[in-house]
Amino acid sequence: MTTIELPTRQRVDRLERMWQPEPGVLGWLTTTDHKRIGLLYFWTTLVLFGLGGAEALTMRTQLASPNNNVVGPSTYDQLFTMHGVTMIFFFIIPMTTGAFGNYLIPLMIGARDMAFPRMNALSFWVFLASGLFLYIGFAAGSGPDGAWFGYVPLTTRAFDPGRGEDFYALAIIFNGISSSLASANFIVTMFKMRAPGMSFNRMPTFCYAFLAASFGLLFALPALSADCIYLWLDRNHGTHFFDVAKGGSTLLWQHLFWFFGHPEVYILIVPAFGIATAIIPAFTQRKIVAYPLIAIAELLVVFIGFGVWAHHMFTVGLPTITVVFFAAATAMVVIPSAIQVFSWCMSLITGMPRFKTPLLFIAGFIFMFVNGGLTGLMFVAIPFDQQVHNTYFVIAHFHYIIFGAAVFPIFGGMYYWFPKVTGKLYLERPGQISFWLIFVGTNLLFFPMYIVGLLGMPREIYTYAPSTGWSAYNLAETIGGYLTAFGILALLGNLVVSYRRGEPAGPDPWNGPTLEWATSSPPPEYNFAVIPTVTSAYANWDVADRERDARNLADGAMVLDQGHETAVSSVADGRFSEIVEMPHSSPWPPILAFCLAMVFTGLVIGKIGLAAIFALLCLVSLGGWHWKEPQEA
Amino acid sequence: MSELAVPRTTQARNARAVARAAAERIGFPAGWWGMLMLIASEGTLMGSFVATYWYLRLRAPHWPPAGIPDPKVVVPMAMAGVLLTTSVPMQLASLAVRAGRLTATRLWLLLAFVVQSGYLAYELADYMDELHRTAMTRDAYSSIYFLLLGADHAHVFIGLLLELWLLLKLVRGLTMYRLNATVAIAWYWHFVNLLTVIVIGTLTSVNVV
Amino acid sequence: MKPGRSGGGLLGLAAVSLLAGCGSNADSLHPQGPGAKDIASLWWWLLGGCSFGMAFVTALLVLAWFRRKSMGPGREPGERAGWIVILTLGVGVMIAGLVALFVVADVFTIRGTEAPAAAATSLTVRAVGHQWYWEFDYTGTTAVTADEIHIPVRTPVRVDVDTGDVIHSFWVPELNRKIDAIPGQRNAIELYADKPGVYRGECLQYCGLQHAHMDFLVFADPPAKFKAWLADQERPARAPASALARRGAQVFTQECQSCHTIRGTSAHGTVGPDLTHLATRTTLAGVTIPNSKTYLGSWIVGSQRIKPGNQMPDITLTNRKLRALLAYLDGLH
Amino acid sequence: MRRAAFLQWIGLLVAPLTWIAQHAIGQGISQVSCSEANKTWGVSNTEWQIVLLVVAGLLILLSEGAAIVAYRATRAQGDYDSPPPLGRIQLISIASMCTNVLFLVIVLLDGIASIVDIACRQS
Repeated sequence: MTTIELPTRQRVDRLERMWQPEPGVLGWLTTTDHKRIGLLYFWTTLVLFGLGGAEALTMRTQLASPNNNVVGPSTYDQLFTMHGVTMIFFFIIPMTTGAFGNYLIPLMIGARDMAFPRMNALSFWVFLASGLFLYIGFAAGSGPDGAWFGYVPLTTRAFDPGRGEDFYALAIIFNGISSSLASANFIVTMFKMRAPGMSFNRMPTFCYAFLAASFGLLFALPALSADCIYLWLDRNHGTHFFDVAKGGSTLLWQHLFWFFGHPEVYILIVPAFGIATAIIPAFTQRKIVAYPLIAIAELLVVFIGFGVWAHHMFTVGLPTITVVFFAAATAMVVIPSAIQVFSWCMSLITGMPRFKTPLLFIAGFIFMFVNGGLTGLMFVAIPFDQQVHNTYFVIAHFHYIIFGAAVFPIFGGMYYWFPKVTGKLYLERPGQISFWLIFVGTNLLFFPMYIVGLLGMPREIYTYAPSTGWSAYNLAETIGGYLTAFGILALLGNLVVSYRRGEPAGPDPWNGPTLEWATSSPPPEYNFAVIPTVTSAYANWDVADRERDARNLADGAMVLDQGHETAVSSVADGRFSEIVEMPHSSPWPPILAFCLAMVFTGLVIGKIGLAAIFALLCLVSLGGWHWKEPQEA
Repeated sequence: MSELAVPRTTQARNARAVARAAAERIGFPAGWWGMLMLIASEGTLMGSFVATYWYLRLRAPHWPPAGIPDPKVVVPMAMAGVLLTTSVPMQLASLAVRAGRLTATRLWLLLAFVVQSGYLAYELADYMDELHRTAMTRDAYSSIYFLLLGADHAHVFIGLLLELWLLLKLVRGLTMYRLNATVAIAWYWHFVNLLTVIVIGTLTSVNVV
Repeated sequence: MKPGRSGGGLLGLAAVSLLAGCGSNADSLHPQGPGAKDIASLWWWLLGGCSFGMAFVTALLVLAWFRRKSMGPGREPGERAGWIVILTLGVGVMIAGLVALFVVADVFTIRGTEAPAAAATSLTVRAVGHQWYWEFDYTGTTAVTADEIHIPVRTPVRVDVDTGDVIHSFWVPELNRKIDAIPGQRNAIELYADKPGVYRGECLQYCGLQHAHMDFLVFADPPAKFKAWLADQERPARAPASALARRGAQVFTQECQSCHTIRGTSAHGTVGPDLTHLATRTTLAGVTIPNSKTYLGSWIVGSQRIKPGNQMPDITLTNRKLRALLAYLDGLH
Repeated sequence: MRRAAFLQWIGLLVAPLTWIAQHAIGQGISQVSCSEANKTWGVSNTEWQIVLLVVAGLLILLSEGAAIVAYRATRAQGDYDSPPPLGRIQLISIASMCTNVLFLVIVLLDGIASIVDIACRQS
């Protein structure tokens, strides 16, 4: 920002007043500020990550030695089910789309908020409620124990009389509502709220990744919801969707589940691709190689991902002519990923890499992702897949993908954007140590799983005999597990300490390429005092444009301070289309989320009356929500 | 590029001003895109139901199973046709609102509302009647049959709620917010009508193939 | 099905130290049959190709690591043409490789390892998964066994895989790929053993509490030995020889026959495995414990400690009754 | 320029939609032809797969052609960094040119494998 003389100061003050949040806790409850919602997501998912991690460590401890008795089979079954459900639905998706997406996307596209701020708040509160819903069930002793893929008939009433699978089915539908709302919100935000001038060919690759993930969620989740509706009806209301004796089908569950489940895997890692393509330019001071291919590859991974679902079902005995379709798609879905890997590597080589902690995590991510990706590629060979299917080989593969490829960039991103969110710098050396701990730990944790898999160790077994010869590998894995946990604690400790007494970061410590670095750290409620000018995909490197913003502020152009205003532009070319007033903070999202939670509670305890009453209250609160229009407030 | 060139659409206070602002902006508003997202998501859900119907049917030696009469064709098809025609008044309403003709908008919406609620009333009565003859818990066929049909009726019901809410809103004059809502809800109804045709078509297909 | 914590620790340890003698393991990398051999060679090729890819990318990363020396003021970032070559080359090679893999594996190897037609084989076995043991019916004979399947060596055997409850998966890693047991669907797989031996099989689809203890053993015998074994299995159970065993038979009638079958007696239960020739088996409870009087006894009175949640309740018996019962069961050759 | 502005969307959208359709219908047909219901319907796998393969292949080639034309029409005026709509057309046509090849490969693998293979052998 240039020297601030009086008119400018007045304008900034106006904005400050205009965007002033409610004070205190009320402010957090009723907030519609994407940054606050992002932080709420971040903390909630962090807690759930801790729970999922604790479950994982308990399992590793049980498997550390043969015939171990740390937990019994029924506890162990609940543990791996909860671990899977938590990490996928309650950690990675909300952490990437929820926390990173919410906080960063409006900043990166130069908007002042999401397209639907109140819906954004709603998706968080619904997510929180669904998490509580599931874990209250778990704490009350009815945790689901049918594995995260909940195959019928094992999860039907006949074989699983407890309440656990009802919690599973409803919690997933409930959580699905949140994710669907969020993804719809992201898509519209990235379509309509981009700063004028940011056409498709100037949108950061980070945004393309989140666009892909959002489209994936939007089209994948309904299949899962349908599946869970069937499961719930079959368990509680005597329908026969999965009942072979009455003309149902058990494979129906698997088809619908994996139609969601495989795109899901890409939905988990594509945001990580986005984080990588955001961090690499900053630490190589070089535009990402092959921008058009990166952009399309990110979309393509998810798109082709919709055509591979039955490669999770190669052992169910489908006709060969059916499975080849999925093998072919599985083979080619490798290519977009390969394109990205090559262009990341080439960007690193042809740029000037500074291996600070975030870039270290990205390098580690590339290594882990290629490792997991290549073993995934092996499943194109159907007979080989049928050999290792459901063994620890598969566990190793998708943990290399999900931990290595999805979570590493999340960690990298935590370090990278920490200065933006807190205004402080993290501690570099401890950060690098935490990386090496996590990198060594995860490889020690997951690599031996490949071997025990090939030696025939099935997944989801609570113990094994010494004669199997799996003991040494499992012990190594457990040690790796604890090493990883230690590394993660080091990471979090670093961030906490840095938050308390880190160096001030300034607006742009990395000379980052995208717009979030063009505003102060932490950003003000209105993100940008003037709607930024954009003439390339690396807006923050266009010095002339940034100076222009400063001039605009000085002579009051593009400040949009006549209300709670932001700019809306056309979809393809980002032509400045209209100026709209955004909703202020609203109490209705948490209220509606609460009513929804009560509806699901009523359903799970079989009190349909209660559910009906609160369904009505949902409608009422929707009425209240829409009573005042943004410009009336 | 200056903000003076573009309309502050939410500040338009009367019907004509709103219509002018709507004409000046480029492309569809965010609200319309939001509705499109809802349609995409709902469409996929209903698509999963329809796919389930066909998947279960593939594995069945007799469809519908012995003892269940083939579903009625003529009346449901006719009703679906009637519902389909309501896309016309909905579209006319969405055109009228963009021309700032508030009364016309109200009238078209009202007309559509009457026809659609009539449709739903008849269909629900019929649904209950069928439920009494064949329980949803009889077998997989009846499960998916009633689920699919019920889900479709639910969509019609939600459409009616939206319409009712919109009519109440329009009593207090026109704003950009309500204009966007009208356009979006018209699209929702196009979706619901198409959906109904597909669902009825699927359920009655046993008489054809 | 809410068992306490597994208490079978010590017992299990002792058990497996005995089982270790069996020398049977589930190592897909030491194939003993043509199916597993084809797949193993497929794996080694895959490993080779993928290791090359892994090495290539790692090399690129290492290269970047050494470029870090060239740190300096952020120069004006610019495009380079070099990447186009790398991209097209790398991607082209990958596509070619994947197409080749697809054709070889999915058009040829599948056929090489699939189940022979029932008519084309001298022996068809029906494997039925139960929570949590495997039942094996020798089609066309009256022979029924549990958890231990005998096949003639160097003969293609068709295994029809079926389930009595939930989804299970039938896998003998050293002989062939796995196939699921799906309710309402008939799947089959081939077993072919090149040389006599004992091969370990497992249930590879999570099927509930005791999924961990649902293994089985495949004994590949010389044809003559197999014929003798099968003939023996077809016979109804031997009548109890001693007075003690006769008392044991009565105990069985009171305590066990509601769940178990012993052909040639009044016992026709179908919850648990067929015990007609129990004494010919080497292991019990899904290869959890060896089949000896001691283990059998502790199983009968305390199966819930050894295999928590399994369908068999702990039977409370006086020592006399137990001894009698064991004497009877021990005579079931 | 106007032509390119139209062709870019053909290039971008036709190939993916074709593949999705071919994939859904193709694997659907393969399941139908092996299903219980097919005893009354009598759908023949091979004929359908051949038709699908040909139609899908042609559509994707058309899509690729459109992308190439759009690219060549705009290449002279600038690259994908240029201001919209030029840069956007460049971006989309470059991306489509590369991805359509991928879809062509998948469709060919699908079609050929499902034609040469014998129907309804359990994998």
